[in-house]
Amino acid sequence: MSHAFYVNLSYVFAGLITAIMIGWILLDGRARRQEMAELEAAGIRRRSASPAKDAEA
Amino acid sequence: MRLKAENLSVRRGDDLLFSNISFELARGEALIVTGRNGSGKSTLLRTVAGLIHPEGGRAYLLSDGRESEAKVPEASHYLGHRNAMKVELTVRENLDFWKTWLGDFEGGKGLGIEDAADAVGLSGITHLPFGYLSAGQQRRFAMARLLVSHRPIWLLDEPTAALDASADQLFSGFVEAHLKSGGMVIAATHQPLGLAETRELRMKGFDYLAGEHAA
Amino acid sequence: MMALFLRDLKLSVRAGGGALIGVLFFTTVVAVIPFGVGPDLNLLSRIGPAIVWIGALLASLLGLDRLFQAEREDGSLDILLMQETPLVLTVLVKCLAHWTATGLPLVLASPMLGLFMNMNEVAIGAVMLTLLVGSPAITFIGAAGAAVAVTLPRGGLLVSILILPLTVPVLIFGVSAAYAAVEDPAPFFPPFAILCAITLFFAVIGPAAAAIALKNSSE
Amino acid sequence: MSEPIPAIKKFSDLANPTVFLGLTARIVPYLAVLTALLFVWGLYLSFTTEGDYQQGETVRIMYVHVPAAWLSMMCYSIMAASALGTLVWRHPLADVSAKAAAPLGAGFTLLALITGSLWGKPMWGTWWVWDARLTSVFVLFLMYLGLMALQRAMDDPSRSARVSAVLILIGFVNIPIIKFSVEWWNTLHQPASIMRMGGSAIDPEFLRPLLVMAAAFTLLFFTLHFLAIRNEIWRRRVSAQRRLAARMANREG
Repeated sequence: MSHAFYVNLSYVFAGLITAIMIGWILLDGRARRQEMAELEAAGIRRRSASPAKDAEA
Repeated sequence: MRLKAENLSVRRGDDLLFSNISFELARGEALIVTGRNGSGKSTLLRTVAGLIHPEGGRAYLLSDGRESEAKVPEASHYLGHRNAMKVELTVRENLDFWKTWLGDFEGGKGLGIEDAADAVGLSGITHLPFGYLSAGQQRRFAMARLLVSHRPIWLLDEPTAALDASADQLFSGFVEAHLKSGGMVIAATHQPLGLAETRELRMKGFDYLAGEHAA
Repeated sequence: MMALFLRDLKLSVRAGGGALIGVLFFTTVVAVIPFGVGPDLNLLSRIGPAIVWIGALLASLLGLDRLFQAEREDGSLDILLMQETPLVLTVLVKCLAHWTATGLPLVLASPMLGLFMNMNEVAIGAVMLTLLVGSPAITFIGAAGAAVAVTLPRGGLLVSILILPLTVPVLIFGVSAAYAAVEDPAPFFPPFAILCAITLFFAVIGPAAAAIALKNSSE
Repeated sequence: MSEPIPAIKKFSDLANPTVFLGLTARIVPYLAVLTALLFVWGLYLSFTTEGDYQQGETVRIMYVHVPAAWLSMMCYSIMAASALGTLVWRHPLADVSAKAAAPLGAGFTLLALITGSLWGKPMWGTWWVWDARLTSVFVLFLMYLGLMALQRAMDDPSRSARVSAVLILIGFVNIPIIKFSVEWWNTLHQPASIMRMGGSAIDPEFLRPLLVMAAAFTLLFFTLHFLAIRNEIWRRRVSAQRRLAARMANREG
C-alpha cells in the first residue's frame, strides 16, 4: 500500500476522533440544558401552585 | 368473574405452612388476610399470584359459572414489599415500561403516566430518577403501577408499610375505587386498611381452623 | 418485548458504565499476556487468536450474575414471572439486551487487541467474526447459570464457575475457526458452521433452562 | 443559559462555578474560532511542505501524531494538578476539571496510538510492538478508561472526588516513564527531537507545521475542556436540583 494511504487514513482518524469528542460534548451540553429547562418548568409550576409555601421556604 | 381458591396448601421444608385454605371472591369484594408474623400471609398471596407452587389445591378464575381460560397471575397485580422499580431510570421510564409490558387485562383501561402520578399526589416529578425519591415517594409510585395498567385482581402484601397517614388514606381510596369498579382485592396486613365492608381470613400458623372466616 | 429490550439497554448504559468496564477488563487481560510471555512478536501472533478469545470469554462473564439478581432484588422479577408471555422469550430478550450492551463492545474492541497481538488482517477479521457469532452463546449459557444462582446471596463467583466449563465447546470451535482462517491446510467453514450451530443450540437451551430455574426459584 | 456574570472581586471568586460559567461563555467562542483558524493554517502547512528524504510522505503523520501524544500527557498532568487541588486545597472546581478531562485524554491517547500504528506499519513493518514507549502510552490509555469507569461508578461526586484524586496521583508515575522511555530503554520509537537539550534537531521545514498543529490541538483541548467542565457543572446542578425537587414534592404532597 502506498504511504499516502497511511497518511490519509491517519488524518481521517484524527478527524473522526475529534468529531466524536466535539459531538459528544455538544450533545451532552444540550441534554443538560434540556434537563435544566425541564426542572425550571417544573419549578415554576410548583411555585405557582402554592406560592405561600414557597415564600416560607 | 369470580376468583376461587380451593384447598391451597404450601409446604416449607418438612412442615406444612398452611393447608386447605379455600375462599371465593366475587367482583367488588375484598379479603383481608391477617395474622402474626410467619403465619404465611405473604406466602398465601404469592401462591395465589402463581409465584409459589402449592403442595396441593389451586386458584382459578370463574366466568359465567365455568372455569375461565385466563390464569389468575395474568389477571392480577402483585404489590410486594419491594417496589419493582429501577433506581437508575426516571419514574416516567419505569411506569412507561410497566404500562407497555403489562398491558391491560380485558374489561378496563389503565391511566396515563401523568394521571397516575397525579392520583398518587406526586405529579411534576416523574422526570426524576426513581433513586432520588424518598422511601415514601417510591412506595407511592409503586402504587401508581397498579393504576397504569388494568388488572381486576389486586394482591397487596403489606401495602402501607412505608407510608405516612395521609398516604395511607390515599391508598385506601384507591382500593375502594377499585372495588367499586368491580375489582377484587386480597390484602395481607397488620393494620386495618380502613375499608368498610371486607371479609377477613385469619392466619394462625399451623394450628389454624381452615378457612373458618372465609366464605 | 421491545420495551424490555430498551429498558435493559438503558439500565446497562446508566448503571456505572457496564460496557466500559467489560472492555477495560478485556483489554487489560489481553495486555498482560505479552508481559507474561515476553514481547516475541512471532509467538504473540501465533497465540493471539486464542488469547483474544479467552479474554473475551472472561470479560463476557463479568456482568452475567446480575442478569436476574438485580431484577430479583427490586421485586421486578416477580412481576415479570407473573405474565403469560412465555418466560423463555422474556429471558431471550434479556439475553439479547445484555449481549448488545456488553458483548457487542467486546467484539468491536477485538480488532484493536488483535493488532496488539501482532495478528495479521485475516486473523483479526476471523477472530472478530467468530466472536460476533460465538459470544452470544456465552450469554445464553450464562443466563442459565445466572437463573440457577439467582437466589444465592453471593452468586457472582458461582455463576462464573458453573458456566465456564459449559463454554469450552464455544471456545474450542471459535478458536479453531479463527486459526483455520489463517493456517492454510485446515478449512475455515466447518468449525465456523459448528460454532453457529452451537450458538443457535444454546439460544434455545439456555433460555429454556433459565426459565425453568426461574420458575422454581421463588420461595 | 445566559446568566449575569458577577464581577470577579476576590481571587477566591474564581472558585465559584457561576463565575466560571460566565467566563466560559465569554471565552469559548473566541477560543473556538482561534482553534479553527489554526487548524486551517496547520492543515494547509502539513499538506504543502516537502516530504522527508528518509520517511517520505509518512512524515505528515507526525503532524497529528506528535500533538496527540503531547496532549495525552498534558491532559494527564492537568488531571494530576486538579487532583492536587482536590486533595490539598479542596477547590470545588478541581474535581470537576479532572472528571471533564478524562474522556478527552482518552480520546487523544487513542488518537496517538492509532496514528502511531499507522506510522509504524510502513516504517517498521508492524502495527504494534511491545516496547517501552508504546506500552507505557497504552497503559496511560487504560488508566484513562479506568478513571472514567471509576468516576462513573460512583453516584455521589463528593465521595468519588478524593478516591479518584488519589488514583490519578498514583498513576502520574507513568508520565515520566512515557517521557523518558525512549532514552532509558532501547526502543524502535525514535527519540524526542523537538524539546531536548541543545536545541531542536528537527528541520525548520517540518517544525513550522508541527508547531502550528500542536498549538491548534492544544487550543482544541482547552476549548473542549472548558465546555466539558461547563457540562459537568450543569450535570451536578441538575442532580442537586432534582433532589431538591423530590424533597419539595414530598412536603406538598
